Amino acid sequence: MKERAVKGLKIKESLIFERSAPDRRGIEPSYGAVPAIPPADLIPKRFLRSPDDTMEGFPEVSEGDVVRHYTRLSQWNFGVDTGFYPLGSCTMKYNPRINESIARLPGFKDLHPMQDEEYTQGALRLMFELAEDLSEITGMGAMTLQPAAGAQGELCGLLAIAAYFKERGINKKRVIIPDTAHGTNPASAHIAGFDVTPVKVGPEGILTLSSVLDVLDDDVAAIMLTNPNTLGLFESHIKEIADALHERGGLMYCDGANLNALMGISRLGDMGVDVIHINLHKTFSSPHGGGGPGSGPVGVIKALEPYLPVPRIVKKGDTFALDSEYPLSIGRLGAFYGNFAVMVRAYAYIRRLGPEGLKRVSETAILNANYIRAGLKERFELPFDHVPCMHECVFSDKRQNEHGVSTLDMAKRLMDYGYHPPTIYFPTVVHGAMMIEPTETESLETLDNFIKTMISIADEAESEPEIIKNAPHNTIVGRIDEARAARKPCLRWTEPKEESS
Amino acid sequence: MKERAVKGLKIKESLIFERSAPDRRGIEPSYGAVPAIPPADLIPKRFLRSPDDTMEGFPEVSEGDVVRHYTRLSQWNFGVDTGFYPLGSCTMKYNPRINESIARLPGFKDLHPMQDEEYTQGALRLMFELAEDLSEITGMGAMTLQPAAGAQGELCGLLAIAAYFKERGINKKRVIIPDTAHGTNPASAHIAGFDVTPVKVGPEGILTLSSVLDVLDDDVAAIMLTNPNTLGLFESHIKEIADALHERGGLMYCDGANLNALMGISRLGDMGVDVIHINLHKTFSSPHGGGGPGSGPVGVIKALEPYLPVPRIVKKGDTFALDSEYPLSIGRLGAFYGNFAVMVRAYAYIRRLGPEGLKRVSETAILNANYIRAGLKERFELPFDHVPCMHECVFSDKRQNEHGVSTLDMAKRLMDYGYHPPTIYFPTVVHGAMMIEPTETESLETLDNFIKTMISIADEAESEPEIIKNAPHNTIVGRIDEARAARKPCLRWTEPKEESS
Amino acid sequence: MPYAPLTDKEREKILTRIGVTDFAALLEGLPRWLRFNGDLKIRPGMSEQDLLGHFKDLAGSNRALDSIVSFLGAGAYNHYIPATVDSLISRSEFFTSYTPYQPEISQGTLQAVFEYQTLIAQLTAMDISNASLYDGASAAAEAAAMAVRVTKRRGVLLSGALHPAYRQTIRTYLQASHDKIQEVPFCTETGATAVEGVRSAITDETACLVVGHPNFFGSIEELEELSGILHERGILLIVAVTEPLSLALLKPPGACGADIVVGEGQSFGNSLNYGGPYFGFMAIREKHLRQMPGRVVGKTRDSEGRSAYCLTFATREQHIRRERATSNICTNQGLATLAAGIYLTSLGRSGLKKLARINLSRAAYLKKKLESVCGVRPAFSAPTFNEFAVKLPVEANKVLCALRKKGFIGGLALGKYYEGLPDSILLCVTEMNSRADMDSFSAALKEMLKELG
Amino acid sequence: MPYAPLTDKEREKILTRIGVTDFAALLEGLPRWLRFNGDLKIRPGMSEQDLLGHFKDLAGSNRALDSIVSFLGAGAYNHYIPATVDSLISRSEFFTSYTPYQPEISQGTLQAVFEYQTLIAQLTAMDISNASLYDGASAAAEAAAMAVRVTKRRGVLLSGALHPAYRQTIRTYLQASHDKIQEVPFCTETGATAVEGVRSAITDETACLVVGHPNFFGSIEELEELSGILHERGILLIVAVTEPLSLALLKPPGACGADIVVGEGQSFGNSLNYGGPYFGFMAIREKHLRQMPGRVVGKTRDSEGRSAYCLTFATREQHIRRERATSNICTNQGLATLAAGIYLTSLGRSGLKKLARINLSRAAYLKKKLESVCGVRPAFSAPTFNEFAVKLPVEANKVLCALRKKGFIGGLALGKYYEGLPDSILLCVTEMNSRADMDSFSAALKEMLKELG
Ligand SMILES: Cc1ncc(COP(=O)(O)O)c(C=O)c1O
Ligand SMILES: Cc1ncc(COP(=O)(O)O)c(C=O)c1O
Repeated sequence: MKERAVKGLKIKESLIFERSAPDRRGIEPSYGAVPAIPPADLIPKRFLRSPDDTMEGFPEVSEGDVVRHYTRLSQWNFGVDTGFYPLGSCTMKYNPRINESIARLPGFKDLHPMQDEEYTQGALRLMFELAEDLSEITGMGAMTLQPAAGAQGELCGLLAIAAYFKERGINKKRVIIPDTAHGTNPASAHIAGFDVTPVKVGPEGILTLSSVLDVLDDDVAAIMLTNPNTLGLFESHIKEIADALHERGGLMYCDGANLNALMGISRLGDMGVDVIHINLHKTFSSPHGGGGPGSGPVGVIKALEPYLPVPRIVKKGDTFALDSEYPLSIGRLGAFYGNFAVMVRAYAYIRRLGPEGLKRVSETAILNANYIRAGLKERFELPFDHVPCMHECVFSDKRQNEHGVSTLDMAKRLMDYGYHPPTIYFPTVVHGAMMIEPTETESLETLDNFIKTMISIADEAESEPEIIKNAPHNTIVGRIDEARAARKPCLRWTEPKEESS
Repeated sequence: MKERAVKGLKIKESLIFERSAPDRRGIEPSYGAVPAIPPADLIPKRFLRSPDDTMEGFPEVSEGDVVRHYTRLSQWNFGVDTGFYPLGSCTMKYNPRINESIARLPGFKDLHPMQDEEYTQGALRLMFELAEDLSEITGMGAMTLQPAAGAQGELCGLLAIAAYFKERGINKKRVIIPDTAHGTNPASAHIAGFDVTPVKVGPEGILTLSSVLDVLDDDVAAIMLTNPNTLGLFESHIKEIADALHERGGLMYCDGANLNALMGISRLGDMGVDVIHINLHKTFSSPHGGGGPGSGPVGVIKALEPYLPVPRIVKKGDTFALDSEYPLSIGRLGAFYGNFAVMVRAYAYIRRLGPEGLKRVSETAILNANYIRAGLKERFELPFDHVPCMHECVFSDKRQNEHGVSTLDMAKRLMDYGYHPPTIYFPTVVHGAMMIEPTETESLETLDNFIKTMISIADEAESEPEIIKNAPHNTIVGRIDEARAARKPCLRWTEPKEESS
Repeated sequence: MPYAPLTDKEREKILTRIGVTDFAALLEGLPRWLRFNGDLKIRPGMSEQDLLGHFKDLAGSNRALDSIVSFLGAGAYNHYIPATVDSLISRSEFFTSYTPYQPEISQGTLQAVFEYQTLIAQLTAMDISNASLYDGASAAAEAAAMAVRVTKRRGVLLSGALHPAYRQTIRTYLQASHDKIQEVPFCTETGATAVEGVRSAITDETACLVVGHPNFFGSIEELEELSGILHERGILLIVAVTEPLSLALLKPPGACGADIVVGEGQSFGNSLNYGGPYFGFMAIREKHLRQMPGRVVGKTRDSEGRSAYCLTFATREQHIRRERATSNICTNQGLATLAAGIYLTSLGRSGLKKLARINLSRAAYLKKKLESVCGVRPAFSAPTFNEFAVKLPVEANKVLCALRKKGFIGGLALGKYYEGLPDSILLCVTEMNSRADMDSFSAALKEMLKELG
Repeated sequence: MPYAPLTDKEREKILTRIGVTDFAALLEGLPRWLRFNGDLKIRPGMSEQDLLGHFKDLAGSNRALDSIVSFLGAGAYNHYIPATVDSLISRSEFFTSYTPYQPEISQGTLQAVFEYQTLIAQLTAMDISNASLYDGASAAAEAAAMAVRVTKRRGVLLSGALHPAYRQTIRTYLQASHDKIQEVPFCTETGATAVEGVRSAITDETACLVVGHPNFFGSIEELEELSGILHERGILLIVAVTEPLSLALLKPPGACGADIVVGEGQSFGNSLNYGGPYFGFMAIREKHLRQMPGRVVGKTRDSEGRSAYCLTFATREQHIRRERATSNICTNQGLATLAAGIYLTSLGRSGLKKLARINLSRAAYLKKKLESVCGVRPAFSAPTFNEFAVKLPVEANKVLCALRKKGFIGGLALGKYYEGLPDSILLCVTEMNSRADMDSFSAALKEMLKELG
């Protein structure tokens, strides 16, 4: 195959505010048959904007200008449809187009969250069945779909744990979190009122029982483990750790954001996990949207079910209902029931694939990650080389450092070859980490080309490091000065100031 | 505004056939509840493909690969949404997004052309009303929507003229066509069975009565005039020409593809025109789709109505019907009723704008074209400078020729600045024609920037002609060797041959 | 004003630059008597929201196939369109671009057309395809005209079992050039073109025979036999395919001796759209390239030797050759062929073959079901793909009308097109017809026939 | 297999490269007892066509606002969405990309967010906006937590007229950190927050007051008076806007002394979607930047001095600060804010202002109409925007249920949220409610009330 990055025409675009002209009309609504009443006849003037308020330069542009503006902006972006996007831990896989059509069916899209249940049976059934399937896939006893993303799922799960102990009058203040954990884990624990006790992963990149035992005591409410973890490794001691924790009365939280490697292969609920969250916008293929929306369902063991957020979706005979009568519930996480349209996409994904399909997905995700691992480990330092790695593998920039080339440099250089860089500098336990998650939707040719490219970057690092250190060269902007953004904050356009180009 | 062309990342893509791998599955349909019957049980083997027929390398790719493939291809293209597209005579204006939503309503999209009329009243009403509105806009007595594009409209109109004479037992064999006419005009005349008599436009770029009189005789069935013509000029003598023609028993055909400048300003039907065609994919804003589909309705005076193609849409009381009982009709132009979904878009466009809106469209189209004319005529030769020009203006490359720079060079150079080139080398009456049609949907800033760019190209032609002669520089491919394509024809991929990159 | 963004102030600026005082002054260059001074009598404009509402009402007063069980085919086929198709043709770089006259910024369209040409050639087993014609019927007309040019003969034979609208369109296109068009009968037993009829219609002036395949009755034609007869006399065989999905199952026309293969491409990823836009495809033998109508994309190189694509062989076309062009076509059906390319590659070889087998199996299922209904029998004996005709014991229109009341579009009455077939209907079965639909339809038909007779 | 294209042959190749014989061998690195050996008990997979059919059935068993006259608002608003919005967010470079961690190939998302931040700041008349939070309710919770950090006080006052779900969400978020949450009553006469109640609830430990504006009853709050009282004591005023369209009409909170403005952005170009995804916006004063939760995009330069955008101030965020972050939020509602940006710019200043006035006029029309119905009277006296409460002569639920049978969703019964308001309903009127709908609704209500009492 001959896919290959080149440079071509792009058009830079001013800010939309600079495309504005006074009185230029966009899409104007009409009064229709209802007479216009001057606002001041209805609302005292002190509450109103003055009629000639220019709203600080709020734009006035034509419909065509809007379309061209955002079309051009889009053309500066890289998406999964543009090319390979091995952003570790983010599971950037193909987003099925049919799910987009389904999510836009009027029966879903135009449904108001406050409508009476008799009018929303289809939506409630969908959510109920999705929760059932997620419970089966993860092996958990109950599931809420309300969290809007993984991090809110963590908060939800941890609040449930806190509520569980509170109801029992048990005071446990600590949550143990390995150093490989995603930053949301400690942040969520903090918001949930816990103190965080970090623990180091063992020499094999996974948590050992002994290191847990070192910090485990009765004050520990939970351990938050990520499985597979952010090194792409399966936490093989999870069951022993959970057992030890349970003995001390603690609960096991598992960050299931990396579920993509496990479907039909291993179930977190079968290994002593009490609470998990999963990311529908990763494993279940709903698109990331340049930063969301996501959805972070939380599964719990039966004993924790009473604490899940309200409302819950329940089945009564043949009909479905929203039930808020859970006195022990942690309450609400948002105004309504979470990111419903993301759930629609996730459920469509599950129904399209079925059990064999989901298993094939996870198998392929693992195969592809291991192919990358095998293909690159000769040239890149692989600090934790375990067979198999799961959904991803994490390399270090140690060898390239010898030539003055860092992970950041190589990440930028990959852009020149038409690839999105991997996740970099995370997890922090690996020096200059490059976290590569190919996912299952990529073809073998793509993996081969990527491996070849990485190797040629390794060659470049030795032979012409400057080309890497000055990368990227093919993008519409060169390497960006991120430090300056914080040093000289400019977080919005303002009217009088002339923008420098 | 700071729109500006730059170079950025694009990814070259192999042919889809080269992305294929044996047994790779795309979107597979399923048998469902109906049992699969081996084809050979139903159809004699001699009629069947052999089961292991590889279909000459017909591709086998994944769904994700298809999406990435076509997404990348799209990224090598320039559209109206990408930037200014002053392609003369093509009316490349903003294509309203709402029309796309409307054309996709299931009630339109899933309607079968053979359905009984009782089920298609909405579609028939739409076509009927669209034809009514187009008749009003052009001032014609009857309208057919069947032609699939302008050229088929021409054929339709000319066949109607031929039928008209035939029924009357009159033998007229010639059609007079000015040298500025679009190539489809003579080609259509030929297919319609006429001989073409070319005639030169006068010194002002429009047809004069005297030059017509030179070639007009009783053998002339029709004159095909384009108004506004392809020089962007209004054919001011059209009425006298039509009168003279009518006196000799001939009919006046007007190519109305440039109607964009006339709506609410001038009506072809009011100036002695007997037949016109218009292009919905130009004036009425349905997108050009990289080469169609279009729609080329034909309007005629009442006397020609009996010859229009069947079926015709008729109103009987409150209901609409398709009627094929027109014994004098020229027959059918295609299997069904033309490009219905294009008509839907055109009608949505008309209904959105109403009479004032359409008039404003034409006014603005004229204003914008004259602004370009005024802005460029100091630097580019304008062989026919008439005020006003209508929808477009046509420059020559004469002055730049002095520096060895041609229209082709400048066209390619415009790409480097982020513009689609104008139509070039047409009409042929202008040396190195550059036919610029800005349309009404562009903002003043865009016009200003374009004028500035053209002027800086004129500067470059004087100061550094090489940069123009080697243009384009910013596109993913350099200047293309079109001659080679015809010299060494390669019109398809074939299996064994290895493609050179 | 929507879609014309100049503000009043900007108009002033423009008028000043042009050097006139107002718009009326600018128009003074137009003869006063040719100006339109009234108001166009069309309905007033409306907001986008109201517009959508209005068109929803219009669409709602149709009853489309999304809400009714239908067995209509006859040249337009109700197939499932994968979501990839609309999603990708909606990329505005595709749908808001013009014909790729400027290849350097149109490589996307050009490569897609090159691929489309290849796909059509692969499916038909022909050498070369053009970039599209308007629809199947006009493609058939262009093919007949091309055969006249190639053979320099003026006689065109049309199979009586060719789609009636195709026959009419060919007549419309060729009537003016005084070509001699003659119809050859079909065999009332098999429903296929009568081979003997062809043999006896042939003269020294015969340029071509046009047959449908499968033909209007769904019957599979004996292409190899026909081409043998024709080629002996230097006559071209033009095969017109209304249901191109059949190409994935049947021995391709190119392998059966066809000289030109044309057809309707709608089945490949294009919605029914009440008849259009669809697209006509045309595949030919390489030796006839210079007589081919329509655009074609070829592979070439850029200034640095990199491979690239462009429109080529334009010297056949109207914009260069004017009245001596091979056709008057200019704008073709670009986006519809793009949809076809996406459709075909989304299914891929195995998907397409399977889909064809599903259509065949389902049609066979219904055929069998209907044959078991008392009084119903197959109208013809030739093998069929997804379309077939049956003979009813009563007048077809009566039955169809009654079926409509029960919520079924039971196919097409053939009497309108063939006087001799007042009792026959043409039915089509695709993957969109479920077993349940077919079962309930045949049950309804059974009941109805009992009532009616 | 859909979405996992490796063929069996390719699997073999990969296994060989990895150096294992089969997939089972590869899994041997996982403890046997932690593997799942059964089959997942979920329903079998289906083809894309069947999938769409199935989900159409599911969607069809809802009755959505596209097919019923509804006056529901209460935090989610039925507005017309211009076609530009879905068309542009469907550009796959937008919707298939991740959070723009790598700015060089994410300038599109980054500039769009920068513009979004500006639009929110302009609408609220605040200094700075973040890139979004999950929804209005969680944004209110984050704002309260932020006020606690800024003021280093732990008392949070909630207006009783703040949306009930917002109050609940704030409690959920803050419960664990033992902040003291107290509700202040609303004035039963005006339906606005009781200013005296606020005054008397304030203590030295009060960090902030959260009010809705317009509040849950649609009442416009006396923000300036409230901020005066609060600022005297160093307390932050948090204004929560559930219907942001009001910002185009009402004096912006930033001009009324608000310290943090949060709200629900759904009204701006996002479908109702049965409750999500929507997006929470947050606008703040510059001085509080370092305490702001969520992502923010800033302008900077590239290596050659060209202006460019990137995520910035990440040191507030979880991935750097871990447990000391200003929030745990990571994935936010990017695409929903993109929709908002497209929506807002498509309407533009004048379009948005006009739309707000249309909403106001239509709501006033219905309000007046209902007041003329015997027994119905306004529940509160404060001015309102597009939402208002009325008191009925009978139990609200009974009326709403009867109205549903006549094809109307007549608003929301307030009794579920306020014991004291069993007879009141909350109605919302937007540009989606036509005069005809309102006329027939009030006629139906009139008739019904006659019947019921
Ligand atoms: C391992 C892990 N946990 C948690 C999260 C947080 O999920 P979200 O971004 O949906 O809040 C992520 C996301 O990047 C993750 O990779
Ligand atoms: C003046 C004129 N006439 C006729 C045509 C032919 O129209 P179409 O391309 O729709 O066949 C065109 C299109 O380019 C044109 O510009």
